[in-house]
Amino acid sequence: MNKTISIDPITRLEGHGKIEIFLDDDGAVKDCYFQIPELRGFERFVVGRPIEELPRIVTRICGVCPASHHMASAKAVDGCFGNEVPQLAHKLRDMYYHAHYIHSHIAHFYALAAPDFVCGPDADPAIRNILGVVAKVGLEIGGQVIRARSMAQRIQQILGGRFTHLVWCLPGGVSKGLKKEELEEIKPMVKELSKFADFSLKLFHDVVLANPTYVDLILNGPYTLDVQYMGLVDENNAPNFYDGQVRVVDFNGQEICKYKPEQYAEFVAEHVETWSYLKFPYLKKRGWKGFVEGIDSSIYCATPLARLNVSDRMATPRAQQAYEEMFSTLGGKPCKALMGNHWARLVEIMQNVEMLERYCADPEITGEKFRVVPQHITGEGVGIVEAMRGTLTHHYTCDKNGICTSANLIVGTTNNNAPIHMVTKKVAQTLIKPGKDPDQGILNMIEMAFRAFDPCYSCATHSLPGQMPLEVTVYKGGQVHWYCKRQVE
Amino acid sequence: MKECKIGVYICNCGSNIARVIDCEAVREFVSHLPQVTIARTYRYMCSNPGQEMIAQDIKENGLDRVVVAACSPRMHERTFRNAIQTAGLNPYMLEMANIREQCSWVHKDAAAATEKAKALARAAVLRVVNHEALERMSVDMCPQTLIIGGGMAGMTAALELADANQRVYLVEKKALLGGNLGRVDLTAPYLDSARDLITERITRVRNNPNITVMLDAQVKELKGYVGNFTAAIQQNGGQQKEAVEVKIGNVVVCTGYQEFDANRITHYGYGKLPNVITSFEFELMLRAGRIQTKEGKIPQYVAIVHCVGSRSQEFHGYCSRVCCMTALKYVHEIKSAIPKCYVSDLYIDMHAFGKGHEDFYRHTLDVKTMFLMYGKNEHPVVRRADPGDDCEMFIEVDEKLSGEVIEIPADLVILMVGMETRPDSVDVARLVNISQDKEGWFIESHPKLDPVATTTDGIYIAGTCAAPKDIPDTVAQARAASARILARVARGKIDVDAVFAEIDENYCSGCRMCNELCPYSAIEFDEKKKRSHVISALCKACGACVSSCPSGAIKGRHFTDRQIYSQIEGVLL
Amino acid sequence: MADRKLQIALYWAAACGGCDVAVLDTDEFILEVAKLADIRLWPIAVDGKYKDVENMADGELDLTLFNGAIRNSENEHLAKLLRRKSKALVAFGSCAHMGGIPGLANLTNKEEILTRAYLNNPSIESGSQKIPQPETLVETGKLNLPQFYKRVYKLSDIVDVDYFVPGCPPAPHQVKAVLLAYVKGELPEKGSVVGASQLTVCDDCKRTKTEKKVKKFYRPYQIIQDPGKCLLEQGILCLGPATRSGCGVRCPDTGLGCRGCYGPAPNVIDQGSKFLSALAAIIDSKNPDEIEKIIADIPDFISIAYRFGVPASLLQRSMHK
Amino acid sequence: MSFEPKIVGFLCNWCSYTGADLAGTSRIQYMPNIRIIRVMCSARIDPTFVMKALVDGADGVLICGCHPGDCHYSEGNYKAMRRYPLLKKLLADFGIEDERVRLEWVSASEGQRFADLVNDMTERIRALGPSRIRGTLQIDKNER
Repeated sequence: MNKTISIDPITRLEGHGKIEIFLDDDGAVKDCYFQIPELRGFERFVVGRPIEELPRIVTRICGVCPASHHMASAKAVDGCFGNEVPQLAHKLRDMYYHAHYIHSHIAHFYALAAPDFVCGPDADPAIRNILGVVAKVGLEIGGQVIRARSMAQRIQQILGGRFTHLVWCLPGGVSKGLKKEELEEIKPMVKELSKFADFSLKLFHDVVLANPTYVDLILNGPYTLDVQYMGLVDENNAPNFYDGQVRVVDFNGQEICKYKPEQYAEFVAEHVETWSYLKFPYLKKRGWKGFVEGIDSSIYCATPLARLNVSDRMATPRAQQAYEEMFSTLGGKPCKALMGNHWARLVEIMQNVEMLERYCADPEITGEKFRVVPQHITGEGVGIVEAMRGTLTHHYTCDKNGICTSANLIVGTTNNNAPIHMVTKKVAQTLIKPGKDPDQGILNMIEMAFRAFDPCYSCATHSLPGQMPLEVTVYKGGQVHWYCKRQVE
Repeated sequence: MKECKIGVYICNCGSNIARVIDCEAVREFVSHLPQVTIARTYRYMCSNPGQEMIAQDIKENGLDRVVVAACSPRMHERTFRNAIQTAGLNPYMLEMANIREQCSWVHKDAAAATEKAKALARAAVLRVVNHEALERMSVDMCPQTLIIGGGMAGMTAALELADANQRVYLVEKKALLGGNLGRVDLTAPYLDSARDLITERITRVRNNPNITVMLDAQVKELKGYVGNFTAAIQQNGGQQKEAVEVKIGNVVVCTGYQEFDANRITHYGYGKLPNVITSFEFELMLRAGRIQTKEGKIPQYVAIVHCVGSRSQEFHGYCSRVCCMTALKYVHEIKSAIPKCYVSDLYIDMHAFGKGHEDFYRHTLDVKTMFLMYGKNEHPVVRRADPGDDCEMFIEVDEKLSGEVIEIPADLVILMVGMETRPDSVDVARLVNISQDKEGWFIESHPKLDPVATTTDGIYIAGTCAAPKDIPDTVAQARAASARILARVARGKIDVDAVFAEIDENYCSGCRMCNELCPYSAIEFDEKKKRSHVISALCKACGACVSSCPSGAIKGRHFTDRQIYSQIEGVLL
Repeated sequence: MADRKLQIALYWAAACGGCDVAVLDTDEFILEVAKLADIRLWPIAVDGKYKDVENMADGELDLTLFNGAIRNSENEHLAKLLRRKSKALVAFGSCAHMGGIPGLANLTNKEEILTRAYLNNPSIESGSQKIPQPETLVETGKLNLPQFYKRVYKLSDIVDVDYFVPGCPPAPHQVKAVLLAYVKGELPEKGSVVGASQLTVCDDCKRTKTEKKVKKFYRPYQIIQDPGKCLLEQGILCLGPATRSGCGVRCPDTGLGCRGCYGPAPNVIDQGSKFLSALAAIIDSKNPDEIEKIIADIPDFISIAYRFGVPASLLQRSMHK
Repeated sequence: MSFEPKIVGFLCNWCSYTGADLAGTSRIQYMPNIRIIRVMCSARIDPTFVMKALVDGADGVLICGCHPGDCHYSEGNYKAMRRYPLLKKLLADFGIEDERVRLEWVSASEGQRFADLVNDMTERIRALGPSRIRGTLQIDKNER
């Protein structure tokens, strides 16, 4: 009689995720499934809509990273109109997007990652949360974190009118420009954020790198996968979140491919399993080989660390510094240690901040030519941006009246669906041994595994007391044999 | 759901309804509907006993709403409203179900008709639940009156009002009073002087302190509503004065007519043949006291042609009503001035319907006149005579009575030009917001029962601006209009129908969607409050704004959304 | 309520998480909430398990903010469960209130959605015929997925709802107001819409409005809008006049027309048809052909008029077979 | 027994409703499937009424007003005229058959025309079959 461990709910993309662990009679992990139980059908119901409305519809795919969908969509729509977009519009969009990154990464690092390191992975769950972090590092810093996040939100609002579910981008550019006085309001906030970026890296040094147990956990924990990496890079192979080409390298650092957005379908395909509503993307040219690791595996991940793994350098000096330091500390590039993602986020924040500084200094940024009236409908476009949680692809076609005739979406987190499924199983197998029933610590270890991906469906990871709701029930002969669940205060 | 007590009354209308519809079954059906306290059938609900039965039920059973399933509300709604009002109910607590015109009279299938009657009755019951007691508003009636046009109609109306001691503003476009009648010599059928009639009017108008005469003036703008209009009057004259604003309660439009332009007809040679003239040109001769040709000769032959521009397909289809008698009047005047002159009169039909007109026609026959009848949509042709002929022109006419084509001599040809509307009548109509028929004449609110009122309350029409007519009819209309106004002025206040649209400012966001929609400009926008507002007295309850208000802030009294929704549910349940 | 902390739950069904982010966007206030109330369930932010909820006594929760539409059997199950456990159930955000963006799925159908997602799609593994199933047998056991329904429902189609908080997402200041009102025990009448005004967006919109007559409609990209002037008067579709205010005029201020996420005004039962009624009335033409031409410039009117509320409209879904 | 459509008619008071009354006074016979609701002007007819009628079980909706140019309120019927094509567009998007909703001009003197109209529409809708709209929600719930 098999035992089943259900972890439900854990996460969400467009709903909740759950983990089903099957044990054999000895209590060894026989199998483990990671399921996404929800679908909303955007790819179908945007068909028939005016193409220019899509950027303001698809934001509702995710309220946590709406700007990523808005930007990818806007670029796909640009394509449908022959890409008649003024340079200034691209600059403004990029500027907005950097602010969006900062807000998201701050939330993730402090609310999710910090508790594990600042308080410790085996600390009492009740205090292992952002409030615990605040208690440890002091209210003043806690306040700074909240202020920094809301400043990042405010910058977005000034630029694009709103932060959650913006409506700003349309064919031919953006609906409003940046006024001089608005720029003046932004500048001091960028200054503060710049300090905050330094502070965050310093905090990581002091609390994490200073602590050998953490370094060991990062480097030698069960948190590694032998899969490939994907990310968007500029012409110098430095990370670019809003624009560029998609680069894929294997875990030895060899480039597998590099493609333009409009070529995505030649390089990426999606596998379907009947037990999850979420598809499993893989490298098309290699073909679907199942959930396997290895240098020829067609499975890849697209995360902050993956982005840095596929890059040759950062786009800005201070970020470059942090980048070099990170890889030297983590034993070179590419780095397989999933926990490295937390550090990678801080490196990215640095580039985001420096880019914002550049735009603030750019005399053209407050210009008037942020929009043109496009003259031609060419009918097809692919937009790719780097969502915080992975490479995001929107592909649309429309008829001559600009009515959407088809849409295909490969969402950031979806890229990591297979890796997460795999790492969860891996961790479960490592930790749950015959005769050794799972406990609190194990639950959090499993949790940490995919928390490293910051999967968008685990919005739980943007959590207040930074912990995922988890419970494990072990059944033996239909009877509850062992039950463990997290308390909440 | 609010508690109410409804009485439902199903009328047999003798056998008109009962023959097809099983009224008893309908009664049985509605009597089980919620809130229905009592349901009865009766032979003739509109009869006195019928109405009394309803009134009695209201008193005895404390009914607060009544449904009458009978004929069309257009027939008896008023009757039953009065009936329930006498029993102390607000008249708007009534709803009618039209089971006669729209059911028993149009369907033979008794079963189907009965089912439909049930549905209509149920709809009325559900609707009446949502009815609200409505109070008619009354507003002050400004006693002053504006009269547009200083002809016979205008002056008569003015005098009628002024003699009753009311202030009148008489606005005339031209520099002098009198209108078209001022251009006429004698009048038919008694041959007394038009000049005397007009001069008498003018002097009295001039001397009446209650009448402000504004010559050379035009009404530029009319704002407001019955009892409370404001008119802006522009007096041209020498130096440009800006418009004068006057407050008035009512307006009488007496803008008259213009004569048909004979140049539009070629076959009479008007404009080419010097001695072909119009009736008005002939009036000038008469008033000058000398009938002669252009060459100054005394004419030996005079021909009069009727229906010039009237009663024809290509020009005006209608009869101008005064030309026939005027033509006969000319015969008399010519004969008395030039006894041995041969006068021939070419007509289609001799219209002599007025008082004394037939006698007048007979006398004319006595004074040796040649009457020739030509056919409708045919026409006599005038040509110049050859040198050596003893006349200027010949007229060829296909004479109906003899059936022969006859040629008659003429030194002078008089064209009896008909009446048509003035070119600026369109502007007048727009100014006072009244409608025109296809010929351009102003439309009365009812051609028989309400001939001087219009669809816009407080605006009256009199004289030839409504249609061609003679002096007695014109005077009668002018006095009728004045009488209507005096009656209202005497009451001091006027009731405005309780059914109108109103805007709930708590829900109006000032989007101004409705502002352009009102045909009566009843919606004004308050720039300070940023809210729109309906001037109820101006509103005619069409409901255009109600259905167009995107925030549902406008309520159409007695036709509210809820009332109509419940009706929809009722007919479909 | 002073003696005892408020017991609250926040839950998402078919939603994007934006409503929860809106709660987080109350910034420091969120810490206040933590003081005032025990958050018993909030998948985005705190621990708490379905089982905990199942173990609660009926009515144990004072307040549940439910966001998201009802798209599948799990959504419905949780809606019913939380209804039972809560004294007050709030439809929070456009999806729970009216069906929201996921409600656009009611213009198509289940089969087409599944076909597009898993079969007929340029990036699907070639030859794949798999569609996710409610039940899958794997050698080690059985895996279940919730049932994907034929159409989307708004929360009040499934359970009795006490209050509605509109918006996609609700504006943070509105969220604050609602929570504070509740904490203070200032409960509005059951069924009322809270966290929004009874006026429409135009009331807050600073653009100048005059009398309206429209001869030509433009799509947003076809015209450079005048930021000072009412969008509709420029021929740009804006649902502002037919939409409750409370959002802070987010979209028109950005230069784009309102799409109605705050739902219809208080006296209106169908947002789209009411907007139609108003919009058509201001078309400046009396000629049927010209009118046809003018409205031909409005593409896919249904998704403009009912962007956030197909399931809340009178007709609720497309009747196409 | 054959399917008997339910048709709701929204008629303006001054022309169309009077025209329908005239059909009565002239004893012109027509099919009993129509249920008339009187409004003062076709401009009052809110598209919401039409949808409500369909949802409440109407198989067809007939909207009648004065002929263009003859409106008692001078231009109300033009407002109806403007709404109609957009409403049809919307109903089509909702998958509702074209024949179910119709706008016609009927003057106070056109009793015969009104009768013919009702007969024609009744026939068309009888041929079309019953509307599937009524009780959508309940049906959907029963078969998720």
